[in-house]
Amino acid sequence: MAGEALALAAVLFALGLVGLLVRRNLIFVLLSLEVMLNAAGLAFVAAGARWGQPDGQVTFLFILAIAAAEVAVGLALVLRLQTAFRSLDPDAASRLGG
Amino acid sequence: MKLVALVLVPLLGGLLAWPLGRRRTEWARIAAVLALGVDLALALSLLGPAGPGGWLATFELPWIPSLGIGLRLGLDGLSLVLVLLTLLVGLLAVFASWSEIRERVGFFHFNLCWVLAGILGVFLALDLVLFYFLWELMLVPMVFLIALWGHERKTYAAIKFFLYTQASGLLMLLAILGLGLAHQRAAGSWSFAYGDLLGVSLEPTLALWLMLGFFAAFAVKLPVVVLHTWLPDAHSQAPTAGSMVLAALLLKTGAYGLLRFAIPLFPDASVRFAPVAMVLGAIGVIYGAVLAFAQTDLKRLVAYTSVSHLGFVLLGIYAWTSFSLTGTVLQMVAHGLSTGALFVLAGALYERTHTRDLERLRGLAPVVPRMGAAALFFALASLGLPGLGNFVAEFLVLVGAWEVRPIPTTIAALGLVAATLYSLRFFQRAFHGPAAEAELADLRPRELTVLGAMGVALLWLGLAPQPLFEVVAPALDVLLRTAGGTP
Amino acid sequence: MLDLLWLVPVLPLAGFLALTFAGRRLAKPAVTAIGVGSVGLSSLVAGAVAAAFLGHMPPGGVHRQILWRWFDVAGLRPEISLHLDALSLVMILVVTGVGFLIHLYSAQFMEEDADFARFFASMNLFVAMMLVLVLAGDLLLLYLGWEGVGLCSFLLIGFWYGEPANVLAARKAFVVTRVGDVAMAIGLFILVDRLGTLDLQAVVARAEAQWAPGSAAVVAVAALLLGGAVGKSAQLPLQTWLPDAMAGPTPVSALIHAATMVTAGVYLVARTGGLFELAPSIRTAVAVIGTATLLLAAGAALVQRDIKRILAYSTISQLGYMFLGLGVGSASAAIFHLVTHAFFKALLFLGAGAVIYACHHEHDIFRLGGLRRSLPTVTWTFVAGAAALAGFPLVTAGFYSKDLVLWRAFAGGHFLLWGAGLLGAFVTALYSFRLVFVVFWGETGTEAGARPGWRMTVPLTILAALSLVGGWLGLPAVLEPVLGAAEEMAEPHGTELLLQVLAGVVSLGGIALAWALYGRPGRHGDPVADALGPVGRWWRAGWGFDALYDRLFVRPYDAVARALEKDPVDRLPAAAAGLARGFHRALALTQNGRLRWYALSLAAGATFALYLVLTL
Amino acid sequence: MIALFRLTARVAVVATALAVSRRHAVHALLYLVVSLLAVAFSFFLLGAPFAAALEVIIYAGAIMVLFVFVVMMLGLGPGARPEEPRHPDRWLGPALLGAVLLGELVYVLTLGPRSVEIAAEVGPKAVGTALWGPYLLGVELVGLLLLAGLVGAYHLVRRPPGKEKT
Repeated sequence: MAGEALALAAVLFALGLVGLLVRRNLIFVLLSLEVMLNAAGLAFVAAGARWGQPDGQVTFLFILAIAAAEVAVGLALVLRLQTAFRSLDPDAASRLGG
Repeated sequence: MKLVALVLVPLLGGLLAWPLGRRRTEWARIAAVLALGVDLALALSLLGPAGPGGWLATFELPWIPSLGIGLRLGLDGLSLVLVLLTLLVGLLAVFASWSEIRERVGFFHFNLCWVLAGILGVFLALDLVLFYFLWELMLVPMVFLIALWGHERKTYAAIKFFLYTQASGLLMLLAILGLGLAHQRAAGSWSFAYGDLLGVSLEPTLALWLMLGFFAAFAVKLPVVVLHTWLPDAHSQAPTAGSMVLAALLLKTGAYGLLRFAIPLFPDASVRFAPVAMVLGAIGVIYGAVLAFAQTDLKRLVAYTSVSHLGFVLLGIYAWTSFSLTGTVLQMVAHGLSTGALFVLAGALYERTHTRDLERLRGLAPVVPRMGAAALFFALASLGLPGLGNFVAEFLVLVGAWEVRPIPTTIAALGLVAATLYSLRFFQRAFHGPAAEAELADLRPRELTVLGAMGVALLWLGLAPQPLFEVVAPALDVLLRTAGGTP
Repeated sequence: MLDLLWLVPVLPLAGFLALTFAGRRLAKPAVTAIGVGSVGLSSLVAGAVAAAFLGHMPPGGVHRQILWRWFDVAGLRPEISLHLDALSLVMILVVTGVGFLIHLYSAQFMEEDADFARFFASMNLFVAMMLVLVLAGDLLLLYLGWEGVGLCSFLLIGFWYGEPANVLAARKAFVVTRVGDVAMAIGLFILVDRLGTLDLQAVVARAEAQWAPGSAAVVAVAALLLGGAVGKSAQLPLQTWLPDAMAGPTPVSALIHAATMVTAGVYLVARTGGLFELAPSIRTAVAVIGTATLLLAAGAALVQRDIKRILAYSTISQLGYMFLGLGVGSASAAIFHLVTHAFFKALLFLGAGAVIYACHHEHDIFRLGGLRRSLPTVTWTFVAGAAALAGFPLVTAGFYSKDLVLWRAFAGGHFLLWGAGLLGAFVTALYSFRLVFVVFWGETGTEAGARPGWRMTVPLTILAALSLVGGWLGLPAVLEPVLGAAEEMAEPHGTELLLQVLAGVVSLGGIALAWALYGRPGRHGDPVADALGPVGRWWRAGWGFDALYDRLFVRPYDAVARALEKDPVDRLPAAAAGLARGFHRALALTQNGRLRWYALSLAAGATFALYLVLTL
Repeated sequence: MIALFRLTARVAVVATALAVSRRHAVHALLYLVVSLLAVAFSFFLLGAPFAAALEVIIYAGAIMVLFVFVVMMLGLGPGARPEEPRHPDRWLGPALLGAVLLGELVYVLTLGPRSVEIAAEVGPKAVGTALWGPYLLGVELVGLLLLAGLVGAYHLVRRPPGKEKT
């Protein structure tokens, strides 16, 4: 059972990663990030459930908080980016040339 | 106690010159001259009969007793000769830069004094950790001298010099630690004293590697061909005083290191390594001479002559005979004087013509006859004309090396022809040919004094070097006995 | 009186020092006084020393004066010492005597030159160094003088350094002789290594005690010393520098490149004769080199047009005779020829100098001519010198000395060498009188301008007298105690007489042929050179040695030097730096500011890490 | 009730896949809400009701609202033209998936909690005890992080002085 929950977490994580890599729109990038964080949280909760311990849920709470803070800052950045570059493509902002 | 003072006086002189130079530039110069003069008197007072082991004076104070590290200093004839050379060239360097250096004069003399102090320390240190410390001490101010007061590519040259010496110095540090560890294993206690480490018996392979660690550091400084490429850049970019100190003194620390540490500490490994080193020396003689011939930058040319001349030193050191070691010491002194003088001349020419390009210098002899005569004199010294110090030195080195290995010696002897080619090319390019039309000032009295002192010293070394040999002989005898006879 | 020996080299040295440090502030008469006077005084002292030496021969025929010990390392104790025996006595008399006459001559010849003081300073230094060379009691001190004269030769060839060709000639002379010097230095290394000394007497004594005749060490030493001698005396294969050395002022050519320095090689071989006796193969090589050189140089002299180059090749050729004498074991004959050659060749050079001086620096003999009428003194002294060079029988010194060399070759059984020497003598007579007839007879070419004054004619006259009567000096008898008597003559006296007659006939034949070709009025061009055609051009170019060496050594060295100029070893650290920079570039490429690229690499890295965790 | 979990998992996967692949941001957000709800349901099935509640409240509630606000402020991205909200293409998918979840919920509520759980329940009390016990420092840090996020977000979106209009 816990194994299936972990499999679900892995699939969700992978979907999030693919979204992160494939999408050009910054909104979708953040969205995919949320999916990945969520998948990670799922994995923790499943592990906690497997052992009947609260630690998994505690960690999920932390992830939740981190996700919230990240989304707040990330979306603020998206707004700035839009005003500065008139685009949501993060590559448009790549000035760090190699 | 005198030995400590010998190192401390220039350090203090430097500390004094810095703030004084901010008020009046002359004060910084005078402070440096006074410090070095006092030091020279101090060094001369140490002349005397050698004590047991060839030492004229020793000093010992614990520093980090738990690791067997101490402030151990010792002075024998070899050190004394080099100390005297250091102070003499140092004084002349201050005089030579009197009109050349106009910016940050105080800081310049601070650096100069500290380099000299580091070099003096290297010639005196008898504790390997202390030796390493002083070895690094002389590096940093030298880098400043090049990087702050140098010519057009000064930063490049300074960084190259720093990287070469630093990297090779770290290899030496590893070898020092390895040797200390070996001593700890054998004797049960830590010690980095020269005397204690002399007797450590090592497994042959380990000894070879440790020896190579020392050799790397000294070979870069000497320089041995392949590791020499920092030298033309550093020499040609440094200000006159910097070039003088580099050529006349810093290179000698490499030779001194080989004589004092690399060979006596690892006699057997050195015997195995000697053929390679002698061939490298012979190659260096020829390679440096050919490259000197090809250069168009006056200071680069002189720099490559150093590579050539120090090839003789390497050859002589690894021949390890009485003749060759005596010749080596004389070569160190004579090369210091002749090359130092050539750098003074190059600096004087640059000050007047603002070029070091031999293609653009021409026919100067009628314009500046005194400078022409001086250039001829030192060019002849550099090509090994009998009657000047370099000849006796090269003759003794080659005689000594001939007994051991005739073939590299023959190759090195051919370097004398190559030396003729580059010396004459340098002299004739700059001073002969259709007369230049420029109006240039001839050598001023101060420059004449500096060059005259060097010239007289070279003549003395060429015609009656015996007093010098007598100072050095006991020390060399001890070294020869420590590391066995001819390898 | 003998104790004043040290003054002989020191006086010119003092002159050099005075002229170097104060010469620019002195007036010309003062410079002349110092420059000529120091050598004059030195020759007077040398004369007094000679009188004392011959009047009261010291024991063993050797007087030694130790000035100071040079150094003392591991048993090697070379000394700054003067060694006076018959050989060095003859040499110092020649050096100071001829030297003084040439200095006197130069006082007028160089009068107009701006660098008058520098000229005399260099000349004085040369005389001092030459005296050190011939008086040295130690091979190392000899080497000092040896290099010292080389230096002065360099300075004086390049005296007019405004002309690039002169500068190159000076450098060439120094470098080519230095090649020989290095060989000699290696010879000294072997001597120190094996015999532990460089003292002249000790070296020969120990060599005889230690080395079997023909053993490898002694052969090597003799060969290497010969290398030095060959370089200094411009013998094959190092002869190429001497013709170019004529770029110097003519008195320099007379003093350095005819009378004294170039004979140093002969002196060295004579001085270390003991070693050469132990190495018979090398001694034969000396004779062969000498013979080959004398023929080659005589051929080259025959077709030259430049008056000084003719004399230069002639000098090389005459030095070949001296080497032949040394090689057949008769050092005394060689030294005898050295002395007479010093007289007549110095005379010829000074005479040529007078011609050049008078005719506005015209060197081409075919543009000169008929000078007999305008320059009578020069003409007759020159004829005396040329006759001595050609070996005009009975009345010239050259006849006696050259004949002695040839006779010793014949008596030693070296018939081939003797024959070659005789052929050389014929060519010598031909080219020397070709010179005389073209320059002094025939139609007037360039008009003579300035007339030489007494300071030029007096030395010419004295040298002419010496060239004529010098043959009766009986030098070989003086020298034989030092150099070893020649072996007992196997041939009866009659043969010697016959050969003398033959040599005289050959010489006269050469002169007659020269008259037939060049002396008669109505001559056009240069019959000998025309007859020889391309061979003549080849000979004129010194048998192509310069071109050959240019291909073999000069250009390759230049090419190597140019190829190495930027120091290929420097590529090594530059390569390391380049590698680091390339690595940096590659890494910097990943730092491109593209967010998704970062994410991708992060993901790839994480996947890779996961893969490692799972598989390892 | 393993079958129930599997069904939930499928809903989550499908919803997520559609969420990351939609062209339109609002549609994607709708699918994402479904996905989050599905995950919340699976938390519940895993015996973590507290986590499930937080998932719904914070993720599906607060964070998604934030997204929606931003999407609105940006003018709806590529498909900025006014849209027909009742067009079935747009709401049918999420509605279907949501219906599946609703069905599951009803089923579970009617059956009663005991029989549904797959793992032993770890209740809010245990979580709270752990939070205020060993993880106290973590809680403090998270608090600071949220504060930093707040300040950062405020600072970033604040218009630079002098620039009145975008």
